Amino acid sequence: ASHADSSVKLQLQWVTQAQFAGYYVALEKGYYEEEGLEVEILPGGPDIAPPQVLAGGGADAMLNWMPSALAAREKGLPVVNIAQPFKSSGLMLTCWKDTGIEGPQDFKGKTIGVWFFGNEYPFLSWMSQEGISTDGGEDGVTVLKQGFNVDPLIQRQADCISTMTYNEYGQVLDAGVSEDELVTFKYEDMGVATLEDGIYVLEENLEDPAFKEKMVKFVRASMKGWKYAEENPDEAAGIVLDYDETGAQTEAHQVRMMGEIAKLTAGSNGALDPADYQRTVDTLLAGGSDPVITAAPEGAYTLEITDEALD
Amino acid sequence: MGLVIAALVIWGLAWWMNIRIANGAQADTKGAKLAVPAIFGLTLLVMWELIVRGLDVPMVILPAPSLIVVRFADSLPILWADFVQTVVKGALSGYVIGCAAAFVTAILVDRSDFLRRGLMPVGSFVAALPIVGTAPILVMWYGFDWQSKAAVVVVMVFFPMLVNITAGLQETTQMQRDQMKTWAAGYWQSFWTLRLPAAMPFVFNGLKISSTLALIGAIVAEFFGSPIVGMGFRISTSVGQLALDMVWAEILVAALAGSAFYGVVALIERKVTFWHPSQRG
Amino acid sequence: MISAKSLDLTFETNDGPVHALKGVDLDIGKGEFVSFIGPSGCGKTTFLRCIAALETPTGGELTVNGMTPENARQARAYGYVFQAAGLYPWRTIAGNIKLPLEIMGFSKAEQKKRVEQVLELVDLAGFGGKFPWQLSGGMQQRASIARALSFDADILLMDEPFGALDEIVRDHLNEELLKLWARTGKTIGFVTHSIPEAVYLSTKIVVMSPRPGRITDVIDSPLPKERPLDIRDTPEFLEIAHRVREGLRAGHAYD
Amino acid sequence: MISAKSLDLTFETNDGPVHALKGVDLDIGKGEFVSFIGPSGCGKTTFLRCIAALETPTGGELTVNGMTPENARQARAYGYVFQAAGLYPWRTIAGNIKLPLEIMGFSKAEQKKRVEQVLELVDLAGFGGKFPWQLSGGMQQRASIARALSFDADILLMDEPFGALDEIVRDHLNEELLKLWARTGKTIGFVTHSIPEAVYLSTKIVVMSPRPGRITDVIDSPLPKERPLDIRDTPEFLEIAHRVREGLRAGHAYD
Amino acid sequence: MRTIFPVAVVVAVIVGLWYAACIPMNIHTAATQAERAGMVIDPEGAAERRDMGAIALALRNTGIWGDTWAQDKPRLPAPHQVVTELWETTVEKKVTSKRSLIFHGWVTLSATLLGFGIGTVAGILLAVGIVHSRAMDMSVMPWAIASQTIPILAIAPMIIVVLNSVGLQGLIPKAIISAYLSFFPVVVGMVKGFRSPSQMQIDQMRTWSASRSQTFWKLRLPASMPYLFASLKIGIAASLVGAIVGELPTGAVRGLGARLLTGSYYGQTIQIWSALFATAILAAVLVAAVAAMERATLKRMGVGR
Ligand SMILES: Nc1ncnc2c1ncn2[C@@H]1O[C@H](COP(=O)(O)OP(=O)(O)OP(=O)(O)O)[C@@H](O)[C@H]1O
Ligand SMILES: Nc1ncnc2c1ncn2[C@@H]1O[C@H](COP(=O)(O)OP(=O)(O)OP(=O)(O)O)[C@@H](O)[C@H]1O
Ligand SMILES: Cc1ncc(C[n+]2csc(CCO)c2C)c(N)n1
Ligand SMILES: [Mg+2]
Ligand SMILES: [Mg+2]
Repeated sequence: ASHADSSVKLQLQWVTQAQFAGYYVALEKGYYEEEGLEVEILPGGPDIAPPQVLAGGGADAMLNWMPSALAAREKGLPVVNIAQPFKSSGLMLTCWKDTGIEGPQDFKGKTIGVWFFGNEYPFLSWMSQEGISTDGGEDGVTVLKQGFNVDPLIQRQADCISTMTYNEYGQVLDAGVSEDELVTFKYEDMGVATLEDGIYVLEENLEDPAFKEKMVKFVRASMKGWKYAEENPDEAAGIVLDYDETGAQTEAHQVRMMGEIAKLTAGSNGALDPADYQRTVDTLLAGGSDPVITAAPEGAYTLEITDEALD
Repeated sequence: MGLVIAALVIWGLAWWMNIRIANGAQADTKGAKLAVPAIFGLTLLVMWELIVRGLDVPMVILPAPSLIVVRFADSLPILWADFVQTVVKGALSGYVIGCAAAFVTAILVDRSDFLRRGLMPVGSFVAALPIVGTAPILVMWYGFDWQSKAAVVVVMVFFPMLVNITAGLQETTQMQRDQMKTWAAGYWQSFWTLRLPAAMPFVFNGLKISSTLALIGAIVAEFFGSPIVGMGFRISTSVGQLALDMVWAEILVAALAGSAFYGVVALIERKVTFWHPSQRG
Repeated sequence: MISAKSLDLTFETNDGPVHALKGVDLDIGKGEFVSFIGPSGCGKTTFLRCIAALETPTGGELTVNGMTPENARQARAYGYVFQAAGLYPWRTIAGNIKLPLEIMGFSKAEQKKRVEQVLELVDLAGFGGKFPWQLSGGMQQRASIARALSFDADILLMDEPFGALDEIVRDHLNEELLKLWARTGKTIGFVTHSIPEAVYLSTKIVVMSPRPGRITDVIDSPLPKERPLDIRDTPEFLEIAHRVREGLRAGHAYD
Repeated sequence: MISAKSLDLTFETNDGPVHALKGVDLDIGKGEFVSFIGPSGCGKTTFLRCIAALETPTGGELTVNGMTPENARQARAYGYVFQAAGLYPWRTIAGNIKLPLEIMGFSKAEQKKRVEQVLELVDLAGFGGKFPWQLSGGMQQRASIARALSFDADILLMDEPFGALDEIVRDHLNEELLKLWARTGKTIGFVTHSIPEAVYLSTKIVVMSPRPGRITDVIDSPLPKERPLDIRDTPEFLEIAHRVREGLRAGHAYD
Repeated sequence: MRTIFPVAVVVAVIVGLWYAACIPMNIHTAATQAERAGMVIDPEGAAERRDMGAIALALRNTGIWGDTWAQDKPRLPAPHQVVTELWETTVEKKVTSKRSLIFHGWVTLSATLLGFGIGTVAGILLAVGIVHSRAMDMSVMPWAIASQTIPILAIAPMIIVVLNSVGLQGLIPKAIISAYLSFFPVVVGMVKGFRSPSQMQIDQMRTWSASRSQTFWKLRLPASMPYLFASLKIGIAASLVGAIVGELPTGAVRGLGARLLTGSYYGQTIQIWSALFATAILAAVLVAAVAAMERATLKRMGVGR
């Protein structure tokens, strides 16, 4: 396809919510327009694998978690990180306190809900670093593929579930659970944090200067959106709500989410910090018997776009 | 491009061959009846292979059949474990429970006209609830393991079975029922000796429809939460990992299992309803 | 044996009542062979069904063996042969004949004995293991008669049992039926559309006419009990046949 | 008109070949009314179907109007009436009769004219707008005959057209058919199971016998062309009937 | 009248059981919330109650039964909650509002109808081919059966991506998935229907030297009408399921399926249940519409009762 036109399609990795506020704000406030871009934001969902959409030509750029993107790269789909608006990870495990879990070693013999679909990699790395098997039994953890809500914890089908600081954790609290009934483990604190929500494109496209230029504009405008969202969380949440076509979101939830998201994007100007990248790769390579990636990837990110954009 | 043209040529050739066989003298032999669909299926596979290669379709979108077969052969233990979890534990148990429940309900409905008139419309309404909506609810109620999958299957097969069994039980002619009356037969006597055997073609029709429904139901339900084994689990995770060859290997298992399931039911049907004109051919 | 007094039967249908039977008086004695003949819709079947308690009269009186038809049915006082053979395709011929015996609770040994007996009687010995669809129409009809005979009721009710058969087979079965009747002394009620058949078989011919269904003529046959097929070419036979035909034509509307 | 010379037809079935016709020789002249009678399975239908080119003989020669049956079929040389009326329930009586005319490409006006003509001919004028299920069995059968007549073929082939009707209606239709034959002078091939019917209608009666299907007797009728129903009680009639019955019985296996 | 009363009774019984079921289903959360609001619950403390049977808990705390029917995110919503939500999202919302079920219903319906149209046409064409070509008959049928054993939810995302890569987006991919589910019952029914004329009727056509196409138009097609409508009724229900499944991998932004799914991400059970019921009602309406078409057509053909 030719990249001479001004259109950009962005594939999100989840449904419209404040997690993606920066892009919606940029769209709503006309930042993309100012750059001369026509941006279309494609919401995702549990049935959508953004790398696949990218490969099929359905989008120009995607948001993805780095473990999933690196795995796709090893599978022969060369995706490249061009920007990293999220500095830190919002992923955590939330457990019932009354199960007696105090540290990772207490997971043995417990049941833990994990998101799959490419998002299981951080968890698997973590467990292999802790030396805990994920095949169940006395000395291992029983893993469930959790759906995308917090029922398994509320219904006590699992002792711990994966939550995002900005979304599911809040839903647990909404369900009438108080914080002191819970124990949480942030991946960030456990030293196994991996990079989340980066912007990725296909390597071959980057060879086209026109495409590159488009991405520079796109990243610049997006970051402008992110910074605006950080400063005006309530307004950003309102914008997101306007773009949610399902009408399923509630204002209270989006406002809270925006507040938490702002904490994750705070440390980033959009440029990927190679140290963060290295930490992510190291974590993944430590992945034990069923490694996420087998070798350190080459050329999985480029700073060219952000260098130019943030000048 | 050459490969694509080759694909079309092969298609033409195979089709010509099939027409020859189907209209030839041997068309009614067992061999021909197997050969024709086999040739058709093989042609589809060859075309798929050639077109995927010819157009350079990325593996993460559509893998070639040869890659799928390799993946299949390499992953037999995983596929087997998934098969046991989904088909044996989830689909089969749900199928059995659902059919049995439908059978009992059919008898109740048969005995009470009031129940029939009240239950059937409500039942058809409930049957219209889409699985994507009911599966998450049932997973929430019955947990992550196969029990919730079985529950989804029960919900899916119950109504088609109920409809078919009730229709089947109506299948006797007035004359046959009168005949029973002239012998002063009781309800259960005429049920076991007349109405149930007469209902069998319908019952098997329902069993065949339900066999594919059961399989699909069990797989789809796993999309909404599962242990880390099962065909639905593998499919959804593998899509996320872009392991499309694995996805298709599982789909192959599903198609094989589904066709075999259907085939077994059809075989039993042949044995049980040997007397029905459609089986005497 | 069977006695009807001013029997009425009206069906309520959605376009008005249908008088299927009106003021039917008839007495059938033990051992008689009574044929019912009449145009389509005149109530032959309905009358037979009343006797069999498959239909409830809306007026008049009907007794069978001195009981109500319902009680007679419960007492398994009659065998009923329907127009179509109505054999169950999933049972062999023997299995079909055994069916009423199973339902009536005969012992296994008794069942076996009787099946063989009646198969013999209708000339089907050796065909017990075949399925109905493996037999010709005539054979199926004979099996159906055998089934009605198997439990040895005094009364045999037959509703156009030979309607679907060709003339030769029909002749043959007529002969057989007469022999059987002579041998067993059963009381037989027989519905037919064929005048020669009615005349050939019966001791009494009941001619009916429709709208409303009633009896227009009852003809006692002067023919001897012993009847070779050739009897049908005799003047007496033709005489009765003529009378029946006249009776019929009178009641018939040319659709 | 129709001429068969040592005609053979063998069906290959999965349990061996069935000789449906063997060495059949027959000539049917213009304007004749030929009945075929014989026990079930003797090949009556098969022979008629050969004439209609619905079946291909495996041996011998058959010409219809001097052509091969296939060509005669293409030339629409005959009308065929099947045992059941076989009217399409979704077409009115007129629509049913029109059907072959539409297929043969008659003009709309011509279609209309002919439909009215043949409806008149079979005494159904005024019933054209009714649907088949609104008519009695006899009327349906007449409509079916009207349909076979509508395109005015020289030959009319009828396979047990009255098999399903009761005796009185049948008598009536027999009379009508004779009248129609007299009026139109068509050549008619007629299959029946009923001896009186065959004798009453035909100028020539062909008696057949099964396994293998062959002609055992061809009887030319001495009866006059004008035949009231009463003719059936005359000695000539009974004489022929007797001869047919004997011929039939000879070839019949009692099953 | 003959059906309304029994249906009313059955519905009443179901609603009664449903209310009863809400109590044990929702009692744990109700207890926790009541306790938080200052009520005395027996036993005290959520941890204490956690492993307790729901029915036992319900029996010891009859005072909070009312709360089980009035929760925000219940495990099982009470019937009146679902009905209220249905009412609010259909009647009380503008149809253009994205919170209106009518709006979402329309999105799903348009994909359903398009898919149903494609599926029906494709199914009929395939059936025509099967009836007229022995080669097709022998080769296609087994594979058509096998195709139905493939879980559609698994391949739906791939269909979307593949179509996306050839530039098809929006309504069409959803309609194709919907067509995939509806074509099979149509094929099976129509093959049966086209073959329903008796040998005699076909012979009859031959005696008139009718061509294949004349036989098709004048005999096979009209004879297949009852079968057509029987399969259309199954097919349209299948289309609806297909359209909903197709909504999931298209970003689930609009439509009843999207409503179901996003409802489940945020644990909004009342919203899920009302979308579920809306779907079933839509299915019932569609099937009723086909049935009405059936009655009209058969009546015009003169074969209706
Ligand atoms: N269940 C019924 N409901 C309404 N009308 C009925 C019913 N059964 C029979 N009839 C009507 O009662 C009349 C007598 O019917 P019946 O079957 O006894 O006639 P039949 O003499 O046996 O005729 P056929 O020779 O055609 O068998 C007919 O007009 C028929 O339409
Ligand atoms: N398509 C066929 N395949 C095999 N055998 C056939 C076929 N059609 C007819 N036959 C056999 O050919 C023989 C003659 O059949 P045909 O239908 O001509 O008899 P028929 O004289 O018309 O009998 P009926 O009086 O019962 O109509 C029978 O034995 C029949 O079983
Ligand atoms: C298909 C798919 N499944 C799960 C995730 C994981 N994930 C990342 S962000 C997010 C939303 C949190 O509120 C979730 C669940 C994903 N990205 N894509
Ligand atoms: Mg009758
Ligand atoms: Mg015949």
